[in-house]
Amino acid sequence: MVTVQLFSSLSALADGQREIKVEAKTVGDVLVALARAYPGMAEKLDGGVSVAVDGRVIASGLTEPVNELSEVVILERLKGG
Amino acid sequence: MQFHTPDTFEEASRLLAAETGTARVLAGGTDVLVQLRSDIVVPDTLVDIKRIEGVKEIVGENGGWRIGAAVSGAELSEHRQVKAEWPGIVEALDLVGSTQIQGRCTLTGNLCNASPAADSVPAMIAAGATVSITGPNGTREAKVEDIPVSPGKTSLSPGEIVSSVFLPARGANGGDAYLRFIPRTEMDIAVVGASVSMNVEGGKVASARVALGAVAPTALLVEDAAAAIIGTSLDDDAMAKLAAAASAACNPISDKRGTIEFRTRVAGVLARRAAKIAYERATS
Amino acid sequence: MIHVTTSVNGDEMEFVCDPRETLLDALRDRLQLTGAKEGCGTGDCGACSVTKDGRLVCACLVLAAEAEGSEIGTVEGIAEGEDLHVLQQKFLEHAALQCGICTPGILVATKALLEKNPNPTETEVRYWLAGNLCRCTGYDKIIRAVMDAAAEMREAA
Amino acid sequence: MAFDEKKSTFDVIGSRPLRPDGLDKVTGRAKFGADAYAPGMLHAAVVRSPHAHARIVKIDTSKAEAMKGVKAVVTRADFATGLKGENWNILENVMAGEKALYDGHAVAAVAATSALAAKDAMKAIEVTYEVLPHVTDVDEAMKEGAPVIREGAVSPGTPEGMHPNVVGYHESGHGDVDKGFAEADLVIEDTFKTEATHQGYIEPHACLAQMGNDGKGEVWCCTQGHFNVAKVCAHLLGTDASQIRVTASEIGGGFGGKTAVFIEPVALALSKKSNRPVKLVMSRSEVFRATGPTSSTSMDVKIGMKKDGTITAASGVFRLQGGAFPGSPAEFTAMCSFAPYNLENVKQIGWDVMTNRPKQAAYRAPGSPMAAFAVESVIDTLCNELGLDPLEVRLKNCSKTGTRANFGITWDQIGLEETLLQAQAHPHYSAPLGPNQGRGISCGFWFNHGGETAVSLALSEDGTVSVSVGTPDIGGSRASMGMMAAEELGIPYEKVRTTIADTATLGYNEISHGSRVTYASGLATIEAARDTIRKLCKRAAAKWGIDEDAVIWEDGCAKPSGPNAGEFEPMTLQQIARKMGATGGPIVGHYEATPEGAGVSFATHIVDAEVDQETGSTSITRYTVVQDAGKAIHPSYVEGQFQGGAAQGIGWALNEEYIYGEDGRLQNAGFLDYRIPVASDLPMIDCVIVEVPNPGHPYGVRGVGETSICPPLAAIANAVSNAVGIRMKQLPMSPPRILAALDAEGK
Repeated sequence: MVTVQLFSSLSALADGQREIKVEAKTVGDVLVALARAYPGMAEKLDGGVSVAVDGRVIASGLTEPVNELSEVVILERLKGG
Repeated sequence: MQFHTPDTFEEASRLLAAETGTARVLAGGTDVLVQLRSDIVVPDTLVDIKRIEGVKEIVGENGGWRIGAAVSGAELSEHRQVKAEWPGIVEALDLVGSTQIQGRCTLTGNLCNASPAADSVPAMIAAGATVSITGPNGTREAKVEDIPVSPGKTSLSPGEIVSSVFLPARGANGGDAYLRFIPRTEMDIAVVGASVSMNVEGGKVASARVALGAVAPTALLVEDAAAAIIGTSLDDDAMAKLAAAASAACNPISDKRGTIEFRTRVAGVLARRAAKIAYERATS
Repeated sequence: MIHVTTSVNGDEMEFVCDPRETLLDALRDRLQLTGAKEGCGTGDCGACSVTKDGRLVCACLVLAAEAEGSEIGTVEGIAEGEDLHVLQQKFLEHAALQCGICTPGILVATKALLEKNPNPTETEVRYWLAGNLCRCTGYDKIIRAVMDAAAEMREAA
Repeated sequence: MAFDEKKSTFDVIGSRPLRPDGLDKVTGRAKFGADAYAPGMLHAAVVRSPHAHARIVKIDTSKAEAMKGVKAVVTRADFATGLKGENWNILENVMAGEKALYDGHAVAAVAATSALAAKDAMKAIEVTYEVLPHVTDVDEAMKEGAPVIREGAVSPGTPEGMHPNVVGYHESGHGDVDKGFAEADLVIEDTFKTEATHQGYIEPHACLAQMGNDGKGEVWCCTQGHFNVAKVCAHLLGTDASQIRVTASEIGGGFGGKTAVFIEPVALALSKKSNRPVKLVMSRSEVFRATGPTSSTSMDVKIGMKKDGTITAASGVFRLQGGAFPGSPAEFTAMCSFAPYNLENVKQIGWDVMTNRPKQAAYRAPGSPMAAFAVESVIDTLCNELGLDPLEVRLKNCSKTGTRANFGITWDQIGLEETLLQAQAHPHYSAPLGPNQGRGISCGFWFNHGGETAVSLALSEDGTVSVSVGTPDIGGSRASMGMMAAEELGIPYEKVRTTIADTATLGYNEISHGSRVTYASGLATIEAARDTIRKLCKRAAAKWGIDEDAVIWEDGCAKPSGPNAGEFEPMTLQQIARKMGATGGPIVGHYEATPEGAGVSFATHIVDAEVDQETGSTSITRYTVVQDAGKAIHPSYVEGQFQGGAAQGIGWALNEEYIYGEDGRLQNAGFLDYRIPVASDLPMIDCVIVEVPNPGHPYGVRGVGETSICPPLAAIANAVSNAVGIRMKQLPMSPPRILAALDAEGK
């Protein structure tokens, strides 16, 4: 299981939980698992989020591997100027 | 829009008088073109006066200087004698816009655009400058301070056109200065402008004129401010009275460039600073 | 429409224009000289800087009709054939441009400065160029390029 | 692709060659957005709302359509229907639907045979409005009873019971801030406000577009992301992205503002209707009124500190208005706020709020500079009150490799501490100050970004190389790409030409944003070069009759990889290229991926300001930027980014602001009264390039474009506050505001 940290507006859609454990081998798996467990999150996840894995911010890639030791943090979708 | 390039002021005057819609005079165009392109004023008739003989000339007259209506800021700055005698006026016009604007802008245009914030107008008023006007009924002279009547409006009648500015004889031990406040170091419209011109005798101010810009609907000649320094050597007390008189004369608005409080306060500061420079120029 | 005959970078040119058109409009749309840029149209940015009869002006604040009988100088006339002007070379060497939109105006303006004052101080350069906005560079490398070009031109003179 | 430990010495990287587009740009030949012309071309003009908020009752185009030279008029009815989400937002912004949502909102557009004819026709289009109440201030817009911009725009997860203008919420942090504040010797809490600023690029938006009724279109435009333009235009016009080919012109500045799409769909719609090419160029006032400024903000920050300078807790609430649409960077403001600090107890909240202003667009590290202003001001107040050196305090508390960030992640290799140490060692930090002068410092942070990237690299027979990238060059990136290709291939920089490819000739590239270009397109260029090298080695192996694994690439030559591989004369790139037609055909290397290793970037700035206490006028007398670039590819362009960010920050701090009247109309839509710094306003800007490699790039490159604007607002506010002895809590610190603050304190 991978522990995923959520930011607030996502956690509001996950019954207020700030950390959720999901089965996942990649960043893509994490997002699919979250949307399956909490369908209310799907729209927000579809709209775009970024995932930080062990301190690296994965802006959009779904193939980045994760494991049970990974630090996985969901962030708002990154963009810049 | 009709575009004309008359050869004489009389012809220019006739063209302007004949227009029943909106007519404008084009000299440097640095206000006229901005207004045209921003759809603020799209004239039906535009009269370019630059082909009139003498409009680009600076001529000595009765100890003073007659400056043609199309003399640009850059040309005025390059005139050593005018700059030596009336540095405040030359610097005031030089503050208008960028180097590029200097290549085109004129004292006459700055006056006739009738902006309360026009930099050269307080300086001309402090100097006691006059203008020559050609109109349907011939020519006349007028004081600079009598030309603007409200923002964007002048006392010129339809068909009247300013042909030149006359700067009077400087007199012995004279000096002038103009200072303005802007948020940046360049390129802004004055938030406050202050000009002081004086003649000094025996270390004391013998005569003086103080004028302010951007603090009322038109540039102001502030006689109380001048009275505060006449007869003094600009001691602290006189300077405080000058600043107070200048601030008291203000009747500004709050807008995107400054507040009433700011303009009122800084008018006094700048009047003081300008007086000091004018005094140094008069006595050096 | 008004018929205008003028000289641009030493070449005689003619065009017809609406009386409302500016010199900048005519240079760009009538003569296809697009080196001068329109950044503001109100004389505040200097991107359209050209010389008119030797004077630095904003082409956006000159009517096209006023060009009749004038001599206009634009950025396209600064290099001589394939030889760059010292200023152009120094702007490249000092990386004095990022996006390059202000560069034509700044080159025309600084060339006019150095013709008038071959040995300007940094402050003089900064005030001369105050009407040429650059949003990319913070002006640092532009000022260095101008000072370096001025020094080299003085040595060559 | 990870940092390449073996690559420690460079031949080309770190040198300062001339940029490939330089000659065109100093001779006036370079073609920017407005410099394109097409036979039969029409000119377009856009009708814009003069009201901040109004129902569009009727648009009568009949008079305009009857005018000489008018060929097409379009309104919202000429665009796609049924769009959702951000596509709907973009369309609504490009062309108003039922309501005009801000002063300057596009309502209709016309194309005619000349620019003047188009302008005259534009004025003849009669729009009937029903004026509605408006709101432009972020705090006012959140209040009960504030005019509702639009119902139903609220993002999922936003707390209930808020005003419908409150459309997004972010909260993150860790620890227990109440416990932390209780442990502090001094807690300071303050409220700060910043005004909206504009990116202020000198080139107005411009495009030339052509589209037929077969749905095929061509667009030439100045944009930071031409692939995105194609995608958005396809959505808004109801056609396919691949049918619209977009070519990026030279771009006259963007800074985030040209990541958004405004005029291209309008020009295409007019072209489709008139069956003629249409050129659409914004005026400067249109740029200010209708393209993206930043958000304005209202922020509360509370920080607790011990007497020794240890920060015990920090919390912040950041309210951002993003104009008439959701999407202000409130979450970035929140996340960036305390990023420079290693905090046990931290909590940050961001609110996204709609107002009757233009849709905000990204501006260089969107959201971060404002956060730094609030946070670093409070830290400075704490330092002053506790008598501590502000740089020592920052060193004591700074984020380091392996510490936990305020928004949850554990920092990978970062260089904040190095920037602080180098700032401390810089002569500027210890130089004496003159009368009426103050010194300020600040740290700043930006994430940086990777994103979808495709690069192709083709060899010519003469051994030269053409690199095609898909990220518009907004600050000299073609030079950097050329340098990276030359470095890898072992050939001179002059033998590489880098071009920005159009959307039909390269895979999808994300916008040039997020400081991603030198990182992501650079990485892709390196990978494309390595792909090319593999192909070159294969050709050499075939000629030598050895295994391709036995060939290595060194010093621009294929060589046998050791004595076991056999004895062969090395073959240069040129030698292989000359025969490539006969040895297997053209050699092209390429790379398509989404690089995800964009390393974050930190900076520390030092600034001296002098304040005229009689007029409130501030001048910046000295400025030093210290920033971590990871690895500087072309140091001149790295310095250029540092200097440009600092200069924009100076403008933001001192004079730039959107000024709205009571009527909700923008009062300063021009460079006269929107006061960006001019040459005489600024000092030289010293740069110190720190190089702590980014583990996610083969050379260690970090994006540098955005972080440079994060510290200046705060550093200048600290300098001014120290100069006048009063904490300045509102930007810009314009002279009337400084004089009023001095008055209020009786100074």
